[in-house]
Parts: sequence; structure tokens; C-alpha cells
Amino acid sequence: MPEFKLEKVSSGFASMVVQEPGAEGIRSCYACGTCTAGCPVRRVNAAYNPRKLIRMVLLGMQDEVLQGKEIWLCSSCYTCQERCPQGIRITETIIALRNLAAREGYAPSGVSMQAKLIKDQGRLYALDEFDDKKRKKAGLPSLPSEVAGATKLLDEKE
Amino acid sequence: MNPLRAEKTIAVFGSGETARRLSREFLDRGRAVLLIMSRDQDTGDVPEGAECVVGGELVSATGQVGDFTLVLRVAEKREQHRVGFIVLAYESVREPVYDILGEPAHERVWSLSHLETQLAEGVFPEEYGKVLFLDRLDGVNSVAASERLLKAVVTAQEEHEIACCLVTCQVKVASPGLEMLYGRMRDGGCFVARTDLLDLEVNPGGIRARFDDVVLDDELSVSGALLVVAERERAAPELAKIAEVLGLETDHAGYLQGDNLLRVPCLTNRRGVLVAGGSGADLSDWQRAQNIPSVVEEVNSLSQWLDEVTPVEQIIYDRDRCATCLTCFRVCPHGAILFTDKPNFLHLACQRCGICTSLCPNEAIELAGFEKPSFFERLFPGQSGEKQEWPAAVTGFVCQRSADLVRQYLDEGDPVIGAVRWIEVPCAGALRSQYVLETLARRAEAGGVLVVSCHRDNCRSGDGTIRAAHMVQQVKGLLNTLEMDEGWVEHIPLAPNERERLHREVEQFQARRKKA
Amino acid sequence: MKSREKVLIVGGGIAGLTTAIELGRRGVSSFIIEKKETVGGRAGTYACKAVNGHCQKCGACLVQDAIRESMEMGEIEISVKTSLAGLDREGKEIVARLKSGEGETSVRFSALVLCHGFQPFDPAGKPNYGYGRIPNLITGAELELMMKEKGDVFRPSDGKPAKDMAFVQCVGSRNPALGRSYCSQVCCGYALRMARQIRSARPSTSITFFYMDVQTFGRDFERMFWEFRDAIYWIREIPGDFFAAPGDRVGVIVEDEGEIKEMSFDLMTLSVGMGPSREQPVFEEWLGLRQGPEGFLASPDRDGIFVAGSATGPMSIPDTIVNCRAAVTRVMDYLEERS
Amino acid sequence: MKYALFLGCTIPARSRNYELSARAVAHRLGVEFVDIFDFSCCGFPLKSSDMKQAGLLAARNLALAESEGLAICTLCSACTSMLAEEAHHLEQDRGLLDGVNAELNKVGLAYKGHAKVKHFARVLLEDVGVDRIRAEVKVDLKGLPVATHYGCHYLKPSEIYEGVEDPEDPSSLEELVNAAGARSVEYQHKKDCCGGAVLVADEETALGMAKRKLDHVKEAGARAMNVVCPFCSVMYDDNQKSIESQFETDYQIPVLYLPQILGLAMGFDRKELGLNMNVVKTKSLTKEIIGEK
Repeated sequence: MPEFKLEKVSSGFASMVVQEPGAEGIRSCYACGTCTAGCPVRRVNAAYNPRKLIRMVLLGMQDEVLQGKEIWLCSSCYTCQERCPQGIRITETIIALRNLAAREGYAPSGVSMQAKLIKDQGRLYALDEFDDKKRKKAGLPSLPSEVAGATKLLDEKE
Repeated sequence: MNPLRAEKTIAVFGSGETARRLSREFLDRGRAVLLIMSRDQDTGDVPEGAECVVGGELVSATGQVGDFTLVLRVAEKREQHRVGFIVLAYESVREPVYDILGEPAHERVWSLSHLETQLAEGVFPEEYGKVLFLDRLDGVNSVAASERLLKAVVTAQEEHEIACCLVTCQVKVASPGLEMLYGRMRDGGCFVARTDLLDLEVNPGGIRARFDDVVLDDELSVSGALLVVAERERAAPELAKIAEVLGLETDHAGYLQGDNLLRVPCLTNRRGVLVAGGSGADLSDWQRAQNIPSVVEEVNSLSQWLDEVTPVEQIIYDRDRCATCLTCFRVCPHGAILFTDKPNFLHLACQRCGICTSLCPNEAIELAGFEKPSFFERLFPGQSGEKQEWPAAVTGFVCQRSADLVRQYLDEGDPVIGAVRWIEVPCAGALRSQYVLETLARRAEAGGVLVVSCHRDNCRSGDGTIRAAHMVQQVKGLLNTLEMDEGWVEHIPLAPNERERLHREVEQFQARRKKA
Repeated sequence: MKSREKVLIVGGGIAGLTTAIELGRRGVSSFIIEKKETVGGRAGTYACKAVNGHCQKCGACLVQDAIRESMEMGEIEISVKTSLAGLDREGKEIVARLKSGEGETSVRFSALVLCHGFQPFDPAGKPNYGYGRIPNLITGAELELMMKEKGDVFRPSDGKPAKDMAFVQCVGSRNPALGRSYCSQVCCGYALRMARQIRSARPSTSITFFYMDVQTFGRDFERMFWEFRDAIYWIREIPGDFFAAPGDRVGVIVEDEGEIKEMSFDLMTLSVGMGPSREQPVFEEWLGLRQGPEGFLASPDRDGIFVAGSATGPMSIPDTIVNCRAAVTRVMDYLEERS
Repeated sequence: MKYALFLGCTIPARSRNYELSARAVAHRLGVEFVDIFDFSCCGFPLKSSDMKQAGLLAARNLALAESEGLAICTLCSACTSMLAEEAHHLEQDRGLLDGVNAELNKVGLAYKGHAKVKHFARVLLEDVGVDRIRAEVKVDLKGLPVATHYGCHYLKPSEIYEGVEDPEDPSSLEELVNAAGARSVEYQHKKDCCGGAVLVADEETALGMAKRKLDHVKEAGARAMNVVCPFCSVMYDDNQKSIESQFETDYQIPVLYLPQILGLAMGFDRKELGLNMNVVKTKSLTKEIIGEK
């Protein structure tokens, strides 16, 4: 049973999350449940519940949120963000939580692998010669297997 | 009748903010005000120009609107005052909701009022800066109580950087501005938990609340330095005594405005006796802001009515038949009968409900316009007395509030309603069982009697509906003992906007009568 | 003192009628214009909510009383099917261009009280509700009319009684994203009163209530709340997706007790809230009126221009009466000051 | 009508049928595509790990198109929302724009802030127009019942698309499908998400989401699905078999990209539309419509 010091509640972790772009409005959530009711992921997987995630952030449950697998189940379909009566950007908040988790190394392997691929070759899927041959056969223009401009840009940023 | 020399002074009972503001409003409009404050209240700034009686307790009040005589006991002495209007403006009393805790006394548990004074005087101890607010958990908190609670939390957060958590069952926001205030509270960092079950631990170090959080679908425990308990509003203690002296209806919570919807906004069952602020109900800020002007408006309108009205006899009283049994005095819902050696009918207070005429055992009193001969006349035109076969019509007695519905149908030539012979009565409570039996005695096979009244708690004359229902039960009892079909008579409680339902009920009654 | 003042009242609903009656009691005559054919306004179409002869304090019948009282008052003149073509101030007077069957006339008044009421929220504004597309999905106003005319609840699709029904609260209320940061105050009131009435007429009807917080309404709410608390299945969640379920039932997907459930009902009522009336922008422009924090009109209370009733914000019928009587005090102060 | 064609990552490598049919249909309808080979990933898969870097990638692509003076036409909904969202943020937030340009200057690029991003379906609807498409129809699809899957990023977040279509009541794709002579079929939960983005984290949940829609599409009697995003195609087409085996269901519903449906009506043959590359066999369906060609 989670145990909270009142001064911890909605300060600490919540204040950190509120700084992230897109997550500014989470405090105005009054738990009406429209997001959970409309969430296509929630209908299939009981573990995922956007209303509960926001509440855990407000309660300052940093480890449960960032190390949990729930935040990675969101299909970022924006249904909740479109319908939230308080105008909270819920999808962008979940993405912000993923960024925080990724920074602390809790991202699932698939996600970090995808990020690495893009940083290394500027593309998610490399286009080797075999791909290039298939494209020529179908009469499609060939594309560079790597986008140097992109990888350079991201190295600078590192 | 000499033109009435109506008294202009307004008696205002109460010593809180409402009574003071109301007195000032009257004084600003050039009215004389007699302010009657109870003893233990600090008199503070008595509105200048008001005659003030401190520690006055109302012992008796006789007379009617424009001419009340109040007898006050002031420090064992009796004072008599003549006033035109009586306004009861006591503040409601706040009572912390300690139900959860059992014994309230603990330095880490404060009432909301205590917190408000501490914050106002800036003496809030720093180390208490983590406050758990506990609202009622039965979900019936009033809008006014919720408003005070939300305001306290926002003040604590915004002006004193206090970390707050609110545990409540239903957040009440049904008043202008409350939803935005609730938003400000959450944006300010207040964590809101909604539950109806809570376990509390109060120990020297602070307080811990454990509850099931519906959203987390898990048990949650939050600990803080201080517990502040919300308060519920109660009618002021003085009201029960005043209600008795003035003969006023009270509502289920002891307030002076009765549950009757027709007492909106500041009326009581007695004309000229008005209710303001916390004496009428537990008012939100918005309602309070409308309440005071609407009391002023009612006094101004009544004053204008008194200036222009020439009093006319409402009740015709036959001294010889009267057995001075006080029945009329006892049943009058509007305090319009003053009993000395005989009943004195106060014609300005009388609201013409006619209940007294129906219950007078010796038929010593009649309502002007509804005297028995003319009443019988309308009941059996051209029949004065002898029994005659009556056409197969159902007779319907309808109270004046719903009579319009009947008239509309009759104007439209509706066959169903048209098949009934309707008699308008001032109030269904004014119907004697004798009229019903008289009608039945002249019945033909498909005949019958309908008594249409208002709904309970919706009758201008208080319990007119209940008396009508009793009368119909009485008649049914008689029919039963005579082994006759009780279905001859039926009572239909109806609101003046239930046009379609009246039609359905009458149609069904006629169908039943045809079958019987 | 029969004063020769004359006040223009825009709107013949409960607010306009109450204002006229109170002015009449003070000897001031008023001219009510109502754009519809009859007076009584929206509140005049609401059903009585009494249960077994006990009044539930909704206030709907007070409209009928007000109509009757206004008919009996000489000081009140009512002109139906009449609307406003223009309003402005000239010196101490209000000049109104009135438009009715016979054409347009310009009339001077000493003061103006706007009582044009509110506009119920049109659920088409939230297409995910599927209002208008899904059968047997109606608004609170439509349920009121059905209860008034038929005294019972039927499914519009096939006229059969509804075995199970549901209410969805806060439709178009408590919704800052739609610019409606207020509780409409009356929806829990009318929904729960009708639910109680339906249960008493047909106890077998199961009723589900999708809500956030049950709002206190009217006098002795506490007694009413205890009585229907167990008669109703409460789900503290506002559904997101509505769909047509088999058998012309209304389907929703909600989380209840930690589980996701697909539920469907014979009949579902959207408890629509109150919003500013469509006429409001016109009055704002003509008279330079400004809005209160919740987007309704703030009553200026000067230069003879007043606004009363639900035109100033969501309110119940009894509160509307109190608000109008308070407004008349300010109108009378203005008239007395002016003369 | 000249656009820089933005293919993104999935289409060139895995959904060449989408690219083929789009190029064919666009050419026939007079829409000129310019290939900018320096385009990189739009940044969408990077959002979960680092929003700033994802935004930077998107900005770079916007800058490239802007320097050519071309609006971007995308085929994949995810690319559309990533690029449009970044363009929207950069337009609104001066500080963000300066920050991004500081990085872009290091690789010799600059973004002024005027890029326009449009999904190919929007180009067809707004620039080409339904009448022009109807005029190009040569083959009668005989009211083929098609269930359109809008997906999410084609419509949402609606604020970045300046409310061009209400995500709760969409009709644009169905208009195009009807214009081609097919019949759009109404089915329950039309707005549900395909679950593509969840695949990387929890395959079973993602397949479960796709299964729900396939059930409703089958229930509605549709004989084909219409998608406008390679993510959705991965879920409904590539994974249809594994959904059938995991949930013991049977669909065999061909999943066609919008340009493939339009192309069939315009008389293109299977090869020109890459219909041979669709995972769920489309042979019997096209045989019915355009015979053996």
C-alpha cells in the first residue's frame, strides 16, 4: 500500500514532470475518467490506465511510473488528449514521461534500439543493395542507405 | 373600516452580518429599523440610526402585517414594540463534522473556522504547513459548506504556501465560480481524493489518513501535520423558540422557511414575517448576495400593498354558533386568527385558504365568496335542498392553483374534462366531507367525486393537501362501512403544470366508474 | 403610487415573468416581449417531478403560478412572437426597435431588463457522443418532455418502455476545453429527480448514473439522496465512446471497479448543461455589455440596463426567482434615483 | 500541384506497394512529386526517447523542403503528424525556432517557418478534388464494400491540422473511396487505433487492438480495408495471419492502401499498384474487378 508524506504529494516528481513541454497542465486533472473510457489500449490491456498514470505522477510515485512498463503501452493515438475536458495534453505528457524514463535508462530495448538506428543511419530501416535492386526493379528511384546530414546533426546535439 | 394606519418600522432579529447589512439597507431607504440582538453576541457596529435592543427575547407576537405587537423580555423586564414587519436574520451555526474521529479534542485536529481565524490573524505555526482537509464523507455536504472549504484550501495554498490534500466524497461546485475555484485549488497542487470510507490515525507527530483510492484501485495512505475538519451548517438555536412563538413552519433541518417550495425566496407561512440569510437556509455566497435585496424587495412591495389596500372582511363569523373551541385558531396555517375571548380574524394576514371554515365543528365561519348557500348553489344549481336525480356527471373539486388547467381544457371543449362538473375551491383543504357526501347522495350510477389538490410540500396553505387527503380517506371509510364502493371518491394530488396528467387521471377515473 | 415608468423586459420565461410581477407589485408597469408563441420559456416545458404525491422541489410548477399571476396583473403587458431589431440609449431612456407580425415599431422605455435565459448544450458539439446518430440517445430536455406528455419513459425507436436506462452527467458542463468552466448546477437535480420518478413508476427499471461528483440541489437534498442512492448504479466515469449496440441499444465502454466493461442500455439520457443564449452576442454588441468569468452576461446595473435570471449564469428555477426579485430592487433604486 | 514527396522510413523499405500506387495515381491526376534524397526519418520513433532530437530531425526535413520552395506531401500518417506538429510548434514558439536554427546552422541549414505539410489523401481531396477523381474512374468497382480505417495521426492532434476535419466524425477518406465507385461500410469503433505504436513494447496488446477492429470490420461485411499509413498496414495486413492464429479467428480481408483502391478504379493493373506485395492475397478480389490483367 503506497505511503506518502503530504509535502511529497504533488511536489517533487510532479513538479519535475510539469516542467516537461506538453505536461504543464496535469495538475488540473479532476479524474473524470473520459481518457480511460476512450483509450483503445485500455480496452485490451487492463494494466494501462491514463487516469491512474496521471494520478501516480501527482502522488509523486516516480519509480513506479518511470520504471514501470505502463507508460510504454500508450499507442499515442491522441484520443484522450482530444477529449480531455481540462485540456490536458495527456499524450504529450506520456511522451514526456517516456523521455524522463529514457534519460534514466528505463526505456524498453526496442525503443532504445530504434533510437540508436536513427542516430546511426538517419533512417529506421537501412536500405541495403538488395532493397535498392528491388526498388529499381519496381521502377522506384533509389534512395541513399544513410542520411549523413541527419546523423551529423544528431551527433552535434549529443 | 378606517383606512389602515400601517406601522412602518421593521423588526430585524439577529446580530450577525446578515442582520447588520439588512438593517443598513432598510435605513438607507429611509425605513425605521428595530434591531433585536441576542445577549451574548458582541454588538459591534450597530448600524447607525437603528433602534437597538440587546438581549431581547421574543415572548409573544400578536397582530398582522402592518400591525404586529411584539413583547420582548429584556433582562427580566418586558418591552412592547409595535412594528409593521418581522424579519428573522439569524446566522446559521457551524458545527465541525467530527463524526469520523469520535472525540474532537486534539491539538492536531482543527475545525475549519479555527483554521480560518488562525490564517486571518497570521498566527499559523510554520511546522503545521502540511494540512489534510477532511470533508463530509456521506456526500450530502451543502454547496455553502463546500464553498467555504474550497476557499480555505486555496487561501492556505496561495497565501501561506501550505501543502494541502483534500479527502471528500463528492466535491460540490454547483454555484457560480466554484468550478474555477476548484480548478485553482488543483493547479495550486492540492491532491484531491474521493472516498466514502477513511481510517484516521491522530498522534502527537501528526495525522495519517488511509483510504481506498478509486482511481489507483489501491489503498492509499497520506500523512500530514494537521487535520482540518469541514463544518456542517445548523439552524441557529434561537429559531426553534421563535418558530413556536410566531407559529412558523420549519423545514427538516430546523430552518424557518419550511420545505414548501412556495416560500421562495424569503417568505414564511405568515404574510409580513420574512426570513433572511442563515435563518432560511444554508446559503452559498451567491445565494446570500441575492437574498438580502430580495428581502428588501418583499418589504417594499408589502408596504406599497398596505398603503393602497382597503382591508375587507375575509371571514364571515357567526358569534352564536361559535363554541369557542379554538379549532380555527389552531388550524390556521397563516397565523391570521387572534384568540381573545373569541376568534378575531386578521383580514390582512388571511390568505383565503378556507381550511378554518371546513374544520369548524359548528360551521360558525365561512369564507367570503365561498359562503355555504352560494357554495351549495354552485354545487347543485337550482336545487336548494330537495334531493333530485343527478345527471351521470362526475363532480370535480379543484383547488385554485390548478383551476386554470381545467379552464383551458373547458375552453378547448375537451370531452373528457368537459364531462365533469368542476367546482373551484380556494384550497382543497377547505372541502368538508359533508360536501362530498352531499354530492354522492345525489349520484347516478356513473357519478363520482374527484378532489384535485396540490402535491404535499407544494400547497400555499401548508397542509391543505394533507387535510384534503384525510377528508377523502374519511369519506372512503364511511363508504366502506356502508358496504359501498370506495371508488366513488378519489384524491388527485396535481401540480399546476401537470396538464397532461390531469387528463389521464380523469379519463382513468371515468373508465373505472363506468366499469363499477 | 402608480408611476408612469415603463420597463422593457426581454424574454417571457420564468425570469421575465417574475421581474414583471415584482415591478407590478411596486406599481411599475412593464412590457414583456417573447419571441416564441407562448410565455413560460424553457422551464415551462419541464415536467413535474413529484413522486407519489410528494413534491421534489424542482420548481417547474412555479412557472405556471407566475404565468397566472402575470395575467391577473394590469401593470403587465405581454407581446408574444415579438423580437428585438435594435436597442440603444438616448439620454435617460432606452429606445427599443420591436419587430413582430405587424412590422417594426420604435418604443421608449425607462429601463431594460434582459431575461433572455440560456441555451441548452447541443451534444452535437461533442460528436463522440453520437447524438443524432445513435437511436435512443436523448437529452435531458427530451426526457423531460416525454415525462410531461406521456408520464412514462419509452424508447423513441420502438415506443417500448425502457428496461434499463442510464444518465451521463456533465455534458457540456465543467469543461474548460469547451470554454465552459462552470457547473450548470441543475443537471444532477433534474436527472436524479426523474430517475426517482421513473423508479417509483416502474421499480423494475435499472438506472445507471455516469458522473463525477453528485451536486447538492434544492431543499432537503439529503433525504432525497439517501432514498435514491441505493436505487441507482453509480459509475464515477464519464464515457468517451458511444456506439449503436444491437437491439437499438446505446453502448458505451467504461472502466467500472477496475475492469473495462462494454455496457448497453435501452435508453440513455445526456444531461446537457446550460450555456449562454444565442442572443447574447447581439446584446453585447448593441449595449456594449461584458461577460462574467463564466461567459454569461454580467448585469451592468447602471444606465437603466439590467440582466436577470439564467442569462447571467446557470441557475435553478427557485434561484432564478430569487435573482430576479433581487434585480428588481436595483431597478427600483435606479428608477427612484432617476425621477 | 507540385510537392516534395516525403516517404519516411517504413514505406521505402517495407511498403513499396504504397509508394508505387501513390506515384501512379498522383501522376495520373496531375500531381507532381519531387524526390528530395536528403530527407531523413521524420523523427516519430525518436519521440519516445528524446522529443528534442525528434523535433530537430523533423525541423531538418522541413528546412530541406522549404529551401526547395516546396510543400511536403506525406504518405505515412505518423510522418504527417510529426512534421506538422513540429512546424506548428516552431510557428508558435519563437524561442524554440531560434534554438532549432542554432542546431541546423551547424549543418548549414536554416528554417524560416513557412513549411506546409499535407497527407497525400488531403492533397487528393483539396487540390485534386473528388470530381476530378470521379472523372478518371474507368473501372466499375461495383460498390465494393470497403471499411475505411482512418488511424490516428491522419486526424489527430486536431489542433495542428487547424481543425480541417473533426477527428470524432471523419468522412474525408470515405468520400475518396466512394468517389472511386466503392461503397464505404459503417462499422463499430471506426475510430479505434491499430495498436502499431504499442508493438515495440507489448505485441500481445497491439495484436489485441488490431483484432478488435478486424472483428468489427468482418461483422460489417466489408470485403476490403482501406488504410493510409504503413503502421496500420503492418498491423492489419502483415499481422492478420498471426492474429488469426493467436485468437483463433478467420478474416482473409485484403488490406489496401487508398491509392491502390483509387488505382484499381482508374484502370491500373496489379503490378503497377504493387498489389502483389500485399500480404493478405488480393488476387481473387482484383480478379473480380479487373479480370486477369
